[in-house]
Amino acid sequence: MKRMNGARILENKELVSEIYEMVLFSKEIAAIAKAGQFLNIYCNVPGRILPRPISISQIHREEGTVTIVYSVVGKGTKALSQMVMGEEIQVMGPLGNGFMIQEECAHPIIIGGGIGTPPLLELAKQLQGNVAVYLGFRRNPILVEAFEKIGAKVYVATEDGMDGVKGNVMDILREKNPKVDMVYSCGPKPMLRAIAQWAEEKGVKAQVSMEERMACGIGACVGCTCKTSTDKKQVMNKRVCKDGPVFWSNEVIWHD
Amino acid sequence: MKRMNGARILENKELVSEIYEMVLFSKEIAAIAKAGQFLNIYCNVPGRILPRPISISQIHREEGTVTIVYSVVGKGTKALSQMVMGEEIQVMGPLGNGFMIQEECAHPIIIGGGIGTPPLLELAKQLQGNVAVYLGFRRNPILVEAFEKIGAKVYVATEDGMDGVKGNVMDILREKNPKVDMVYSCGPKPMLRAIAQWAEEKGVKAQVSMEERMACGIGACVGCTCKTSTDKKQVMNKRVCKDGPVFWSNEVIWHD
Amino acid sequence: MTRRNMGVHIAGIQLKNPVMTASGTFGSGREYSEFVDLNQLGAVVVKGVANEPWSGNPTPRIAETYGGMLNSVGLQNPGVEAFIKDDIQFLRQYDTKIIVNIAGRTVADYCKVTEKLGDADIDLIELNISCPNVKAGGVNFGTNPAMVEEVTKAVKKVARQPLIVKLTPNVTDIVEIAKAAVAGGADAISLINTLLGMAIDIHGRKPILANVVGGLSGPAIKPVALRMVYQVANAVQVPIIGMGGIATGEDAIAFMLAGATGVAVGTANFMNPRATMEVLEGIEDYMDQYNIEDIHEIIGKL
Amino acid sequence: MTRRNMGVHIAGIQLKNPVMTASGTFGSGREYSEFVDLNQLGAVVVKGVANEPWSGNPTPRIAETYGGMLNSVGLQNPGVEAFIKDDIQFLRQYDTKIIVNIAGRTVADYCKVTEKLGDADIDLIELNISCPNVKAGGVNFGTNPAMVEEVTKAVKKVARQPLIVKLTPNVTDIVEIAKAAVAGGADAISLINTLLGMAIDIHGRKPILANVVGGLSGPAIKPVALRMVYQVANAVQVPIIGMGGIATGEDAIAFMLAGATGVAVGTANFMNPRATMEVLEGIEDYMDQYNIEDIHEIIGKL
Ligand SMILES: Cc1cc2nc3c(=O)[nH]c(=O)nc-3n(C[C@H](O)[C@H](O)[C@H](O)COP(=O)(O)OP(=O)(O)OC[C@H]3O[C@@H](n4cnc5c(N)ncnc54)[C@H](O)[C@@H]3O)c2cc1C
Ligand SMILES: Cc1cc2nc3c(=O)[nH]c(=O)nc-3n(C[C@H](O)[C@H](O)[C@H](O)COP(=O)(O)OP(=O)(O)OC[C@H]3O[C@@H](n4cnc5c(N)ncnc54)[C@H](O)[C@@H]3O)c2cc1C
Ligand SMILES: Cc1cc2nc3c(=O)[nH]c(=O)nc-3n(C[C@H](O)[C@H](O)[C@H](O)COP(=O)(O)O)c2cc1C
Ligand SMILES: Cc1cc2nc3c(=O)[nH]c(=O)nc-3n(C[C@H](O)[C@H](O)[C@H](O)COP(=O)(O)O)c2cc1C
Ligand code: FES
Ligand code: FES
Repeated sequence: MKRMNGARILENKELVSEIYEMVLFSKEIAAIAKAGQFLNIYCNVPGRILPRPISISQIHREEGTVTIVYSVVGKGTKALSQMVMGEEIQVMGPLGNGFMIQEECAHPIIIGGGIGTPPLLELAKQLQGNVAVYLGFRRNPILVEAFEKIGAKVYVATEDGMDGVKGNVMDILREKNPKVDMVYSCGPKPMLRAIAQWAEEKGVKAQVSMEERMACGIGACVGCTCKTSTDKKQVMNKRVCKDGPVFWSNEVIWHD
Repeated sequence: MKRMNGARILENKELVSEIYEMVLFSKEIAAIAKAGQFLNIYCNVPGRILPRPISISQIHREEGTVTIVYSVVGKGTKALSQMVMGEEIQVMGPLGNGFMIQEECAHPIIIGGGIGTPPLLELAKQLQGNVAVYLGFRRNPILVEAFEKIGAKVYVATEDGMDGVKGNVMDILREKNPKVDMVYSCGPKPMLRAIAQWAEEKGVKAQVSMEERMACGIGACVGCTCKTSTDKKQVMNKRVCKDGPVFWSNEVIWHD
Repeated sequence: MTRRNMGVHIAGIQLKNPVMTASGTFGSGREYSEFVDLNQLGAVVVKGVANEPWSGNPTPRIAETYGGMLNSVGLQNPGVEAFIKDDIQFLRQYDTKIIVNIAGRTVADYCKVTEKLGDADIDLIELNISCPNVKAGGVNFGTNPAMVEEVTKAVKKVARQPLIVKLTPNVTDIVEIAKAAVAGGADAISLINTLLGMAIDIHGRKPILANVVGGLSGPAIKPVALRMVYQVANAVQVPIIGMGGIATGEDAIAFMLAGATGVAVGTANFMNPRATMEVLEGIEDYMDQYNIEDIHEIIGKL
Repeated sequence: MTRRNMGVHIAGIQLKNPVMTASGTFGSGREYSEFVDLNQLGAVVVKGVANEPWSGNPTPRIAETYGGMLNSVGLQNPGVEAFIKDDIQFLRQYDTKIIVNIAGRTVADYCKVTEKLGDADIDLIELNISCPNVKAGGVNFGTNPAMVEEVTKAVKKVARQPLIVKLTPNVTDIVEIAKAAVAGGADAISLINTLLGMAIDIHGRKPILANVVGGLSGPAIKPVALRMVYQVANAVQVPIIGMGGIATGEDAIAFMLAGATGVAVGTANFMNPRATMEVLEGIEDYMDQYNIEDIHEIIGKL
């Protein structure tokens, strides 16, 4: 029977301004987690009752830990950032389906945008660095070295141009025009939409990891839907939490 | 301008089962507090917004501390009992009027019932132990030694008879029939009502410290009223928090 | 301990205990069956189903508020036929009662789904009247006593299972509405559904919900729910299923003291996937603490 | 910074900023003047006063709930004459507007207290219509459009100060009620008053409030209040004073975006005696953050 777990915080450090990396000790979760899945984290904030969905960024099965990387955007993530080593938090997970790793693809690429980058790190590890990684940030890139350490070639774009190329990740992609037979991506919806279009133009399949406001996180409330269609005719509301968060870019209906 | 203060917890220990004594460091409060006044304590409980009124049990002006003694009865006091040395809590106070110390009275007595006992300790100290103290408890007396240390003569009754006399405090009082020219009391309403009647019979004045469910604690919401009358005709709702908590027993209307 | 009697009757159906799930918060039981043993529940109330599939409202559909949440799911559902095909068999594996919550936009809609459920292996129907009546200019069925009585009567006529009517709290006089439902033939009353609310993203300067307004649920609404259960219990004879912010056994006891025969756990499932079990254990603890052998010693005993 | 314009007009009266106090939560200003500088407030709304002294309900009058509280003070007040004698002079020491909230049990009651305030040195009257109408069998004035229009019209006729009408949220259709108040001559609308609720002491097996039911206020009710402000702002032309759970500048901004010209801080005062000041500072911070020079760039700009 599944359950909520108490997970002990082994580390909680600021990577760049307002973005933290937290290492959680939970053998149960680490044992079964997959790249692209997420956790429901119960933050201890007065009056807040819902859990916060946060993606798994790294899995260390042997150590029994999972890592998350989160941006402080509101009360819940603020409270999370103030927790210290040794404290315990309630976590439910792993949730969702994660990426569908296509071993047969020789030229996979990863595209990450901002706080959508973390879940792609575990994916890159599982692809054994055999992947080109395109990352876009407003400013202050994160996890670039971590991707490089795996052996991946990393291209970075920032809006302010302080790091990497000035511009967005689609600019680099169009410029490099890489050979590609599978796209894995996570980031803000406009970026994912652009990727879907780019992939369609190139005739390549793309996986997109979507975000939506959630309540239950396990498929029961139907709060977090994403409009999809397999044959471009019959619309079907899939649940981001249970049927996703990763979808094929060509099943998502991007314009309502 | 008055304000809420952060008070540091210097000590928080269990006196008897489910009753705690907490020492708070707050120069501002210790400097001006009076016996019988109370504090509004903001407990950190999810979803709870109102402060908890708790009486001041001891004042140490030199050390800049005040002591409170509280019984764990619900979520707020439970949370309080789990706090540890060094933590800070938000406190408003001192509030209310406290006891009216009548220096000219040669034979004052103090009557306390259960968790109404603590505020009488500071009062006894200010009376310099020159007072007879009658305390009643269901079981597990508290603070008896503290009263004795001041030099007061202490009589204890417990319902289970394990400590002191078996019975209630009124039983001892009727038995001892002490010489008395001023009564100071605090405890459950039925006890205070009995004291009011006893005092009237003896023709002696009595001060009673009342309790009522509160919101603001400072007289603004009119939530905590106590029916009073000065001439036994015109009824007036006084505010326990602002006009009390200490009243003259003969101004309180005991039966509605 | 062994002699605790937790069984209650709702509209002639015997539940092994008063704890059920609130419609729309528990899917069709499948998802939470990974966290709790459905055999322990008095009943599972499934999400609202309509005659045809409904696609619901655009996202975002969820907003968090102090002590509560707003939803504007808009009763997305795959339609009653898909429900009958996909979910009943799953639920029947468990020793628990099945209550099907139904939605509609016209009286005829409600009747059609009720008829289709006629041969289905379910125990009770819960009529959700917090839906806009398209034939009456979109006025919510549940806000008008005459409409409440009309739709209840029509559904009751075709229903093969006993009928619970679930009321909306967004009304001036809940007692009048409850009486109308009973006059229409309701065998039991559920209350409350969500309070209409709104949340705003002050930085984006727009409502958080795509639908602008949504239904408020969770601990924040408990006092309103308790008040309505109390008022209605004192005004009608049929059993009441209480809900609105129930998260602990203590909350459930409060509703039962106020007059509820059954209690449903909704939003609390999101706060804690084992909430239903903790509510049940909490009720048992209370009964033990006060030596209560039969749950009926609590119901309405304020 | 120095160019921030925070001034708003409510019913022709200029307030230096939109922040005021909610009636009944701030006494007559005296108690909180020990914690905050009343000169900083746009207005002080004093506790409800009636024609004669009212003794209110028995205690307990207060119960805490998740994210909120219930009160059953029952409008205890010393009567309008005592108020005029004791409180106006105190408040007039400060550079803030005085709004007097009035209560009554009959239309004549309301008119009498309004007349007595005619010569008083106050700025605005706030008519609290969440009172039972004893001449109509105790039905709450504020729940019936015809009664709302009637009492507003009668009070407006005798009022020497501009008239705000404060609505109860315990109604099916708040827009209909607001329109009735405007039709009756309301110069502004306040909303919301408290939601009717209840709390139970499960160990004592009795209601916590001696009055059984009471008014729910605090952060828990904010979504309902925001929704009503938004609905009414889109339906009437008069300015709106929004309240219900406002505890921070962000809460206040949400109400103003929804259409409120003024914002009142109630229960939050009990949570933090400096709440009014923090709300004001929060509004200023938001204006600075987005380079907003005039508060009117926020009002209704959803
Ligand atoms: C599948 C999934 C994976 C995610 N992974 C990450 C991650 O790895 N790192 C990261 O920083 N963020 C991630 N997010 C976004 C993250 O959930 C929100 O930033 C977070 O919930 C905000 O909480 P808060 O209390 O700080 O903000 P508040 O604004 O105070 O939150 C209020 C409410 O809104 C919800 N909410 C607010 N923003 C979002 C959002 N963008 N998406 C979903 N719910 C939201 C919160 O859960 C909460 O219920 C993910 C979201 C989803 C759906
Ligand atoms: C002037 C005054 C002085 C007090 N001094 C002491 C003291 O020195 N030691 C002590 O142990 N207790 C004292 N009390 C009682 C104490 O305030 C309550 O026991 C406490 O508020 C309970 O909080 P809780 O969260 O644990 O209980 P809960 O039951 O969870 O509280 C729920 C709500 O009810 C209120 N409440 C519950 N019981 C009482 C009560 N008996 N009186 C007032 N409000 C109540 C709480 O403040 C809170 O708002 C005093 C009360 C008053 C009015
Ligand atoms: C996400 C969500 C979906 C809901 N869907 C339905 C529904 O389909 N039919 C219905 O009658 N009530 C529905 N409700 C209302 C709940 O069943 C319940 O009446 C309400 O949420 C109050 O209970 P709670 O505070 O325990 O959640 C829904 C509530 C939520 C939060
Ligand atoms: C203790 C208390 C007393 C109140 N008294 C009055 C009153 O006299 N007149 C009135 O119109 N509203 C009264 N109210 C309602 C408030 O003014 C306000 O409308 C309501 O509490 C919602 O705002 P809040 O959530 O910020 O408190 C009272 C509220 C409380 C909590
Ligand atoms: S969050 Fe409930 S279905 Fe996805
Ligand atoms: S608690 Fe508000 S007046 Fe006493």
